[in-house]
Amino acid sequence: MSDQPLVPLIILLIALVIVLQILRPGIVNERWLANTVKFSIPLALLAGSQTMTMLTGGIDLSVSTVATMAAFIMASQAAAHGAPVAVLLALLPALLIGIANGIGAGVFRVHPLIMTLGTSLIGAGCLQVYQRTVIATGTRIPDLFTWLGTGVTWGIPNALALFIPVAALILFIQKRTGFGRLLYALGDNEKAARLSGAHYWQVILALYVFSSLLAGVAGLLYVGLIRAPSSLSLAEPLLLPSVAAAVVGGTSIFGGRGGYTGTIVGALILTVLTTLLTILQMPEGARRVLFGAIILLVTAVYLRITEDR
Amino acid sequence: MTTQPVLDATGVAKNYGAVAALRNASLSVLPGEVHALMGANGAGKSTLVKILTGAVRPSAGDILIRGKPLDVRSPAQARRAGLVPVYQEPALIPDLDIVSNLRLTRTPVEPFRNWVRELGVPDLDLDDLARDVPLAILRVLDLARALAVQPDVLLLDEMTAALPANLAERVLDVVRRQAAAGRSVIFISHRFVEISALCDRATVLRDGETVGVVDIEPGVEEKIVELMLGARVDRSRPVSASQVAARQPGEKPRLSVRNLSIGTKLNDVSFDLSNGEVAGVVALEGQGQDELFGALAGSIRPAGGTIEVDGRAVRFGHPADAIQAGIAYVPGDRAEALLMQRSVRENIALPFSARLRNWGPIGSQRERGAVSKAIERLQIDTRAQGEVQRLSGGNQQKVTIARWVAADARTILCFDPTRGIDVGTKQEIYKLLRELAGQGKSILFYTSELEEVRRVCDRAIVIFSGRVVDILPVEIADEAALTRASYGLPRGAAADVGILADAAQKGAGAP
Amino acid sequence: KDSYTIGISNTVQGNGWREEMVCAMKAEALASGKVTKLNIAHRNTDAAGQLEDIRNLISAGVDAIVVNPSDPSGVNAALKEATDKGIVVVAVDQGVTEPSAYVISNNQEEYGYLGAKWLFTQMGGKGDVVYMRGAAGASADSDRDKGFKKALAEFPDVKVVHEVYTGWQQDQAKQQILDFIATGTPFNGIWTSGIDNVIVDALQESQTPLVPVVGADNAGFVGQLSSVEGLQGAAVTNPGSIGGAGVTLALQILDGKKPADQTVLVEPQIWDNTTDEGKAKLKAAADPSLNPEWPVSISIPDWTTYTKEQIVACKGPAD
Amino acid sequence: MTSFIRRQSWVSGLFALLVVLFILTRIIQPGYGSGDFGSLARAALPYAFAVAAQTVVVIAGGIDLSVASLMALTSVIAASMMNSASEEYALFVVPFVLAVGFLVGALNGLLIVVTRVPDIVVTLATLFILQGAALMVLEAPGGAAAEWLKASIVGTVAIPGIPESVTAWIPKALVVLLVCLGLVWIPLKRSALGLSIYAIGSSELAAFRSGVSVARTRIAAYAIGGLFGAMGGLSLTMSTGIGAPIPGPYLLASVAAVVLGGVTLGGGKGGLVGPIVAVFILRLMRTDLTLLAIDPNVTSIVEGTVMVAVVMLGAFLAMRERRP
Ligand SMILES: Nc1ncnc2c1ncn2[C@@H]1O[C@H](COP(=O)(O)OP(=O)(O)OP(=O)(O)O)[C@@H](O)[C@H]1O
Ligand SMILES: Nc1ncnc2c1ncn2[C@@H]1O[C@H](COP(=O)(O)OP(=O)(O)OP(=O)(O)O)[C@@H](O)[C@H]1O
Ligand SMILES: [Mg+2]
Ligand SMILES: [Mg+2]
Repeated sequence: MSDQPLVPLIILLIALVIVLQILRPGIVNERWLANTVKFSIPLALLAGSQTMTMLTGGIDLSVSTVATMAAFIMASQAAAHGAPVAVLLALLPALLIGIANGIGAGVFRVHPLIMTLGTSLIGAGCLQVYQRTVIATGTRIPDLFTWLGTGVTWGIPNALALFIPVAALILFIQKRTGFGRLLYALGDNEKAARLSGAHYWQVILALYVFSSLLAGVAGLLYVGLIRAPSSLSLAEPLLLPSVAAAVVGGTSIFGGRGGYTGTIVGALILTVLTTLLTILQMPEGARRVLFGAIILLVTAVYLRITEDR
Repeated sequence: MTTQPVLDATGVAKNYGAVAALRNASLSVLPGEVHALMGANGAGKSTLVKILTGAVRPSAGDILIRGKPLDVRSPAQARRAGLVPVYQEPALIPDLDIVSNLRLTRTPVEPFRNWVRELGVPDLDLDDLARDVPLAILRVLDLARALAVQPDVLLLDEMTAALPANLAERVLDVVRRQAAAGRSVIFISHRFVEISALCDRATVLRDGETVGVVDIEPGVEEKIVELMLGARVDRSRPVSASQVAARQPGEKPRLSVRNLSIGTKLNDVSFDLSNGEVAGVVALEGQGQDELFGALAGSIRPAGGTIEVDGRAVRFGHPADAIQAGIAYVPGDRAEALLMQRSVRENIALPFSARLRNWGPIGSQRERGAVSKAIERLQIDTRAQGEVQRLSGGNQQKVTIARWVAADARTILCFDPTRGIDVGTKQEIYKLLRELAGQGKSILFYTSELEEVRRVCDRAIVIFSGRVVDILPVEIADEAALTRASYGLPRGAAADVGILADAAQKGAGAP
Repeated sequence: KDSYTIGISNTVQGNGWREEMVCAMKAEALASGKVTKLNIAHRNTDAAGQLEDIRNLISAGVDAIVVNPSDPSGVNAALKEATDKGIVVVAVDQGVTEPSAYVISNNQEEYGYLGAKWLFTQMGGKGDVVYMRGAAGASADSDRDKGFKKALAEFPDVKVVHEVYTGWQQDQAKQQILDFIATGTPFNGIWTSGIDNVIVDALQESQTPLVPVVGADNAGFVGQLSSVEGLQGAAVTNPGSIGGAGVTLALQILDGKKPADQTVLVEPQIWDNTTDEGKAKLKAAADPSLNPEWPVSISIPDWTTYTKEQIVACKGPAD
Repeated sequence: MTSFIRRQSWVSGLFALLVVLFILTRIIQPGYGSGDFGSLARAALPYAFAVAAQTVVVIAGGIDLSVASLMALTSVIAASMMNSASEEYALFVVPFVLAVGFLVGALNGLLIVVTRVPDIVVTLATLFILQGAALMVLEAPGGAAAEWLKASIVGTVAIPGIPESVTAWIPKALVVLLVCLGLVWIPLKRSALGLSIYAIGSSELAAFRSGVSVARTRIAAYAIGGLFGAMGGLSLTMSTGIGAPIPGPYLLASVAAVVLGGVTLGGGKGGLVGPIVAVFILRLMRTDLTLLAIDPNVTSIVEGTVMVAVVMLGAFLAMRERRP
């Protein structure tokens, strides 16, 4: 028994690709596929954070800030300290923000939406202050991340070398570990989980730290892809789509339901949708209207199909 | 008998995907009668009530109200047609105070207040949030709210299941008077004493079908059981409770409670629970039993006193600590214990993953083994096992116990585990508890059905007003004695309370 | 008087250009030696939020306000309140319609025109151009569009094959151009509204033949113009140091030296890598140590007095 | 009972915090006077309406991510209709725009009810749709507002018989805010609909079984949210004199203020007073940060920290109270 039937989602994805191909014959080629996958991966990673936190009825609005921080810090430190140190330094704020989120949501029981919004404001402020100290130090993106972000081998994006293990890990955690069970359990009925011996704060703390580190890794990969190392809002545009990808993929924002496979397809759907709207030559206003309408339609149709089963 | 039925439902069916909750149910209720709706867990009683009151749309069926066909689309519409339900789950809005709850349903306040008093809750503050009101009182409020609008047909779904004896008795009284005033009541209960004391006729459901309508008369119970269970009928005698496990001399008690106190609710409570023993806890509503179980389960921190497990003093800061000490708690309200959207398997296996060191990979083989053994042992109906919320109330209840059978807990605190369970299943649970005790486990068992004490327990600990007022050996713990004790009366006082005693004297039947 | 307090209001945060602008304001305030305190309101907000900020600056009792207006007429009410109180108001980067305020601004229409004209000429006066705009609904974007359209009208054989809003977001722009490249539609040039280096990256990464690209004078793109083999391109200057010029203008007015005109326009320059003159300018301007999002034109002759060290240090008088 | 007290004490705590901030402001800037208070009220206006919109929806158990986009849309509609139109025409524009907000809100609710897609997703979708619609009305900021509308939030209210030193502290913007909110909220709170909104937020199933029409109530809650959102959009046009199609920072601000104001995300609890006070606290904090000439990059750290700290404190107090 799977938590969210994938077939209808995949059909929707294919339908979108077909529409795209009809509108712009020839666009669906190897290169386009590689691009689509490349751009879906960072989104899918951030949506992984959303999926995990949503399972407990939470949400993580700090992922985009964390990802941006990680990218910026790595790029600005790599020149001086070399890649390995830079990566460690880059993941440090991710860790700290994750811990803060976990303590706020798990110990003090602040609503995750507010908690992560707050830490994201704080993080963005810190990043602003930090960037002034490195205006003239130069930036460098380690070759590994450029290779991962932009490279394609035999038509297959190199980013998959990072993404497949990470996705497998997330899926394994969700489906096959005690921790994953507890995520669903807390999202479904916190009291019941407590009576079964689970410590809420432990699970939530671990969860938000994981979510934050995942976002940090997504940021490192993303800066390798976009190669805009000094942008202070690099991953900001991915925040709402990351929530949308998880939801379109069938994860309930109320907790207890959903899984990562759907989210991956959801991220692909959103990426294809963005392409579709870029390709359609129409006024920006109409394009946004269409984007919103399609998200709604996709989710509604998907919900209808899965409900009737 | 040519009276026209007030309510006449025929051919009612309801499918939830592949699960047929109802296949072909019919129900005909005459004016002024109390009509029992009976059936094993999952037979479809609640579903029928929901359909009759517009909470659920049927897949098929005809409903006639006073001879006229009616398509009930919403609870509001059913209400206008004179059908007012009290569902199995409380229907008050948790975050509204009681007055607002009344305003919401346009219930007149004065009649409501009178009914509440009538039903045995004298000191209700209408400004309390429903969230802060205990479950049993909530049920009473739900009923009073229904009564206050003077419904033609009152539908009570296991109204008495969560009530202590004293409140249940008042409810029966009130229902009886409703009927006397010419109104009809549909009454769902798994307690035969109540049925026989109250009802005129019974419609019996089995697997979503009406399998018979019988008049209630002395001796009809056997017939109903047969109809209810069909081939499943289980004639095993009540488990004898006399086989107290032989205790080794000098062995430390499994659980030893001394001078336990919690706020104003619990005072100086002391008792022991041995290995291999089932101890019953008997109390009226709100006498501190909730707090006692809470403290032993690690949910509430006691203000004073000690708890010893196997002779070692313990302090529980979290249910995990109690579980670590081998003490598991099965709450009375199954909604508190279950992950409603998750599978039966995950629900049962939940304690396996709770501890930090068990957060790693799950041993699927081992887990599947443990879970299916527990399912088998409790005979859980797993047709709808993908999500626990699709199981019937009784099967849900079983899952809450199965969890701790699978986890092999040494001590189980069962808070009213047979609430809303059919007779067949009850027998199974009695047997299970005795078996567990036979394996050396110890069980603390709170029950609101006094007759259960004799069937299952080795002793009865009676609590009144936060104190242990008596500990009765099972031999003398009959219903009359327990009732007296639970009102705080000394042993041997006159038997002038309790409808159960009444019913026993009068014999079943005539209301 | 040598001890002014200056208030600053800016409504876009986290964008290299705006950061440079704020740093230029700070550096100029410090270098001038006439400013004792800066009150800076710098956050992401809209016109209503900027009204709030300006009024807060009035409450704080500043002598002058230098504002990058989020809208030419949306903050007039607060600007009027300020000038009524005798506070000098200077709008930088974009103009305002409030007549009592002074304006020193980059000419955005000219920015659009200059780059587009160079590009169309480079394309030989015909062919298909990809038009990557800024953020829909932003006034700088619509001003640049006017200039772009003006140039387009002069080259009837140039067609816009693809017009898209990048939202001034690097990631969005990159995905958009890659998507477009994947369609296989031929194109002969790309005009960008300053999100430029990722476009060149995208062309290289997808092994698409390079076409002429117009961008802004951001450090990253300027570096590419001299280092990327076969790239023809031009950077149109849009100095963020206009903020420093705004401070200078405000101080001049405070000292009683009013300019002849309410509005001072700083005209953009174009540096292309196809002429020797342009190459020389690019070479002089290139600065690989600079944050790649920063415009390399970190000073404006006659208007700013700070050194490169000062603007990079980004320290104001009280820091 | 306990949670009732808790709720009230939270609101009074917020009031106390606001007073402390006022005193602090006077210390930082001794000249801070009635005029500056008027500025504060005007600055609070769009935020307050956004928060009111969010509050109604959150109490009903939902969330409205489209509130800022709706404000942008209503603002550009108002500004473009009033562009080079007569002063009197605005008398028609105002109710028209309010009706648009109401209908768009109702549409949000309707979509949620009909599609059964969760609120957060539907309003995320309408966030884009309304943004697009705003861009279709006005490509770039522009339009105009009637003078009397702009004037209606400038200055103070003169009440005969009350000395000017007092009325100077009653800015028109504050009066407009309180009247607009009060006219909708007070009757609503007393009506059956208001009760139903709390009911569906608290427990949808119980509400349904209590005979509440859940669908209709949800649509009504969103419609009222839309009405408040339109007021917010109008207030933007009134203060800036133009309409801007790009949404301002009102979405996150509204969610933050709702929570600071003691309304639980998830529904059923809280009121409107707390969130409105929270808006004033947040605005005044911004003023103080500007007055103090704090490094602007530090201000977002301060704002974030205060937000987190206050909410944590609230959570901590609630936790202590729950203990016997
Ligand atoms: N929402 C649902 N989805 C799927 N199956 C359901 C749903 N609700 C009820 N059922 C199924 O319908 C059957 C009848 O359930 P119902 O709750 O009516 O039983 P009941 O007679 O009230 O039992 P009990 O005495 O245990 O309360 C059960 O098999 C149950 O699993
Ligand atoms: N995945 C599983 N599948 C089946 N049974 C399990 C599983 N995990 C634990 N159990 C059983 O549940 C009970 C408690 O297990 P748990 O691992 O929590 O015990 P523990 O206190 O950690 O024991 P130990 O100290 O031996 O590790 C044991 O009876 C164990 O056999
Ligand atoms: Mg039932
Ligand atoms: Mg039941």
